[in-house]
Amino acid sequence: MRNYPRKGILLEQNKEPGLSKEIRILPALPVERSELPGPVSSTPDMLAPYEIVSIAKEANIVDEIDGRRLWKKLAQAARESVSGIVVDALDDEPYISSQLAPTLQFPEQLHQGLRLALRAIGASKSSIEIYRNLFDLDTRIPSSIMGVKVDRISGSYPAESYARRRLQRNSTLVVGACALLFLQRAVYEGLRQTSAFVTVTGDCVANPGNYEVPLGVSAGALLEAVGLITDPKRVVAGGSMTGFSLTDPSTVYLSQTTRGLLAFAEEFQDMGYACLGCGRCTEACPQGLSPYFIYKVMQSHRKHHIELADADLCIGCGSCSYVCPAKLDLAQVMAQAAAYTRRRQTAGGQP
Amino acid sequence: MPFVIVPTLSLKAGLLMSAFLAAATIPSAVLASLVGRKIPPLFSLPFYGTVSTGCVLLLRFCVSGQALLLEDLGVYVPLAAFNGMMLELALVHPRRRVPDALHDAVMMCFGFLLVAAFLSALREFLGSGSLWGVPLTAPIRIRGLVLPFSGFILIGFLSALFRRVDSIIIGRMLHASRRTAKQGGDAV
Amino acid sequence: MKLRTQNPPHIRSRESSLTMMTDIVIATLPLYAMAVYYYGTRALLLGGFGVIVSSMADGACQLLAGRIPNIRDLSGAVTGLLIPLLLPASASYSMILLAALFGIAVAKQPFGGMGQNIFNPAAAGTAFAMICWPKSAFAYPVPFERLPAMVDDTVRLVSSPAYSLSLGGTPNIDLLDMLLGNAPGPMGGTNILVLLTCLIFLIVRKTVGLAMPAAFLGGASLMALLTPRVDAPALTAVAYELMSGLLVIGAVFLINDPVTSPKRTLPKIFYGFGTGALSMAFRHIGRYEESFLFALLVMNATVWIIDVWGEHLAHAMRRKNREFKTNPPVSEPAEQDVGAAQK
Amino acid sequence: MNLIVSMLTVLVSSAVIENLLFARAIGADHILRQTRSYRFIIEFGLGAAVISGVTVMPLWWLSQTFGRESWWNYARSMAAVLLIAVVSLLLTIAMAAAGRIQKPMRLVDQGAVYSASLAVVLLSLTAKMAFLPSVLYCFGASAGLAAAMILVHAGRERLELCVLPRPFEGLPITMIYIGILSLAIYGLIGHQLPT
Repeated sequence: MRNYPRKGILLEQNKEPGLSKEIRILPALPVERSELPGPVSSTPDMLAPYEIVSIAKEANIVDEIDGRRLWKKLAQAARESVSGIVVDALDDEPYISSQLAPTLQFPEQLHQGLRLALRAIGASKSSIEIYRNLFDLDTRIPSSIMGVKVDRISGSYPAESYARRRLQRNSTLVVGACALLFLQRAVYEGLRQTSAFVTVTGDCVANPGNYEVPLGVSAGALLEAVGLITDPKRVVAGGSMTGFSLTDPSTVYLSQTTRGLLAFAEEFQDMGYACLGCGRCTEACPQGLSPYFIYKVMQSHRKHHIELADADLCIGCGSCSYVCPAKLDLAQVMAQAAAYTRRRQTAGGQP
Repeated sequence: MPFVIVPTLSLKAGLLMSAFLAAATIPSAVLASLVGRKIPPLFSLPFYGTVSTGCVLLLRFCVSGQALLLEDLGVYVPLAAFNGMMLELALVHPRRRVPDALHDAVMMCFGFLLVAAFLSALREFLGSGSLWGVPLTAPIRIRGLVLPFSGFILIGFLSALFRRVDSIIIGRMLHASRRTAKQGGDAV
Repeated sequence: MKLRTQNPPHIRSRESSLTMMTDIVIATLPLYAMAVYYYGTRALLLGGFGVIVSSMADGACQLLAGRIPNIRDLSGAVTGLLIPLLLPASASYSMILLAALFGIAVAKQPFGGMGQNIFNPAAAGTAFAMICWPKSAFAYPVPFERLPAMVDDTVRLVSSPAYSLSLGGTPNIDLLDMLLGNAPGPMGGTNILVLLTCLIFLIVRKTVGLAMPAAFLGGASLMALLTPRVDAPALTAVAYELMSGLLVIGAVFLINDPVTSPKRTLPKIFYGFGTGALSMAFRHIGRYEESFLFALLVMNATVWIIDVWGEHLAHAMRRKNREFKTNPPVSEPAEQDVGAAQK
Repeated sequence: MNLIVSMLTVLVSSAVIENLLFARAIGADHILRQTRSYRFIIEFGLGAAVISGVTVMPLWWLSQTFGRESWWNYARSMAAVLLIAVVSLLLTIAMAAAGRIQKPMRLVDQGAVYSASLAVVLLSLTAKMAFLPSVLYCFGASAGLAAAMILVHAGRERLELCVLPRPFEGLPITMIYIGILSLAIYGLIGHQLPT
């Protein structure tokens, strides 16, 4: 059993009640069907790989994990002849379950999509990756879905990026579950991707859950349609750890890669604490960096020892900010330090 | 000059120490301004060191009546020959004209005299409860003040205090000048 | 609608500086209870006096530095709570006053205040008081003798086991009494069992780590084992050495001061071990019976060297480790940029 | 064995107990300005050790012979200064001949070395030790001075990372830092030093 990252933080996953509810299409935001030209093939299993790729291109399906076009990924994988496909369904960020819920609720469609993708790249091995440390679930996660092995990724919070990097290293194609579902729809029903699965939750949302919403809807409209208890103070698009908060939700529009929309009622108030030097960020950092050291060095005028700290290895997971007892914005400092270090390296040691 | 603060536990010792410093500094500074450019750098330090040591020992011979104080100062007396002021004035920035050198040296020694007098009086009063050897009743007796480390800490706070006062004065001046400039701007 | 934006992450842990400091305050309360049980209510008076003085000094120094006084983080109060515990219960109020003033106004605030001080304020203040009043700082009242609010000459003061150890003799107090704190000594330093309970509480609350106290006690006991001062069975001698003086209370409160200790695990162990060994070694050389506080101050000065050394070590390990060398995945930098742009 | 133990005692006591910087504040004003790098500090300590160690040998013999006379009290300092000057000149020339000197040491640093060596030599003479201990004393005291300078240098590096109150920046905070350190050293030793 692979346990990575070695360090990192264990978050409480507030996925319920969103996960166990069935995925709904909001009546206020109907998803319009747009047919592909040409007939739907009666025997999808007989399709040639290039046909599958061309259908994916026609249906312009976008992979939600990295925002790339699915057909490009498939074609590249076919060229490089990768060994297998891993379905990325691990939502390791709290609140977000927009990959897990479709995986659990449309297993056979997912299986068909996976078979198509395998045919497209001419590979055989396949597995589905789901995060292990999910405590407060009402639904139990099966050990295999339609005969496809489910791989439980253990380890603490920034496990997804680590899993992705490991898979990229040993030449496996990582495809998001939603993309495979849309591929199945495109092939079996001849539909373009005109919608995305989004988790709408947070303590302001009336009935949190996973929704299939048409693309291009504004975040504000989606929140209205789902229904709010109170006016939110903060609206976050994306994950709760790495997403970004919106100034005006009515001007931000959902894309295929928007996996979550969170509305919180309370703000953080700044207590004006100074850095205690407790070193919790150093314990938490999955990359083995020392955010305390980098924070101190970035404070000083002449930045001694900055090249020691390897700030450019930061992956921006935000664990340091999460654990900081003084509520410092360490992730921002780390990003600045990373930019500074890259500048130094490009400038040959001199910023 | 901090190291000469440490042994100055009484007002007398402070004054004597500053006298030694003056004896070490002023002649070598003047000498540097006179013959400074004739001496090759390799030999300048031994030369000035010898001269200032001679002066210090001369002064010590003159004040050899104060046996107790000299006992207190002990090894610091010859060390006064190599104090920072002397090195600064004789080696680093030797002035070209004698009056300038004299002026600098005397001013520096006077400033040091003030600091040493203040600190040693404070330490004698609060530390051992007397002043100029005359026993007094101090409000609170802090024995730690007669120990070396308190010399460092007192210097630190004193210089911080001076800086604060300086910054306040400079800030006032800046404020005043800005105000006048602003009025001028309004007039224009 | 217009909302306030803020950088990721959008969820934070519930722990804060306030909770950490509150844990330490809670951990000191049982010690004060024991002190009241042994010495009477004067312990509470001393503690309250220390807290008031150091908090007020903290606020005043922040005012002088031109900042808004912020004593919410309780750091000054913790200093004021710790200082009386390190001194005898018969300590005069002027001692507490001077120790607190020295700790706050010399060892903490000139360095920039909360979180930036190099030396532990409580340790520095208490060390200063010990040096100023060596006699009254090392003469302890007898347990179960009620002390008046104002200590005068009628109070019977005795020397502590640490003193007899420093003279090379075995204390005439059996180990169980020392374990329970029924022995003359510093107000908070004697009752070992309560101290260990506090340590367990702090470790369970994750306010302190296990590494430093363990390494500290290990280093001290190793040193005591190698260079015994009394001709007793080895383990007995080690037990006496550990339970006399300020070692255990230091292991609970002073070593774990987050500000003045290293950050990574290996440097923490090194620091703790060095402090323990140094304080035990200077019990031989030094004249005072208690050398822990001074050893702690000396080690505090070396923390920066230890930290940079730890960074060098981690740097070398990262270089050796292939996994960290791969570039970060494509998604995170984009989100970083967006977050920065939103800010 | 006994001899080795006593030698070690001399070394340790001269390095730690009678530490030139923390216990006697000798050379503090130079150090405050000139702790530039660990390398410089090491060179400084080595130079002081060699110069004082070589200088103390003839001086010890001289003080054995003339120790009684009253004028020796004065002549000792002068002789020490002259000897230190000669030895350091010889050392400089030797190192220059060996090609170890890239750039000559600044005059102020030379002055620092002078005063440090002078202090070491005079102290080891006032201690009235035997011959070998007084030489060892010189080495130990120089090593202690270097160690103290390293501590001060580390402290200044650490202080660069702090947001200090403005009046305390630079010299004052360094003095307070040294003060607290020497408090700690004094407490470890716990007795008043003879000057």
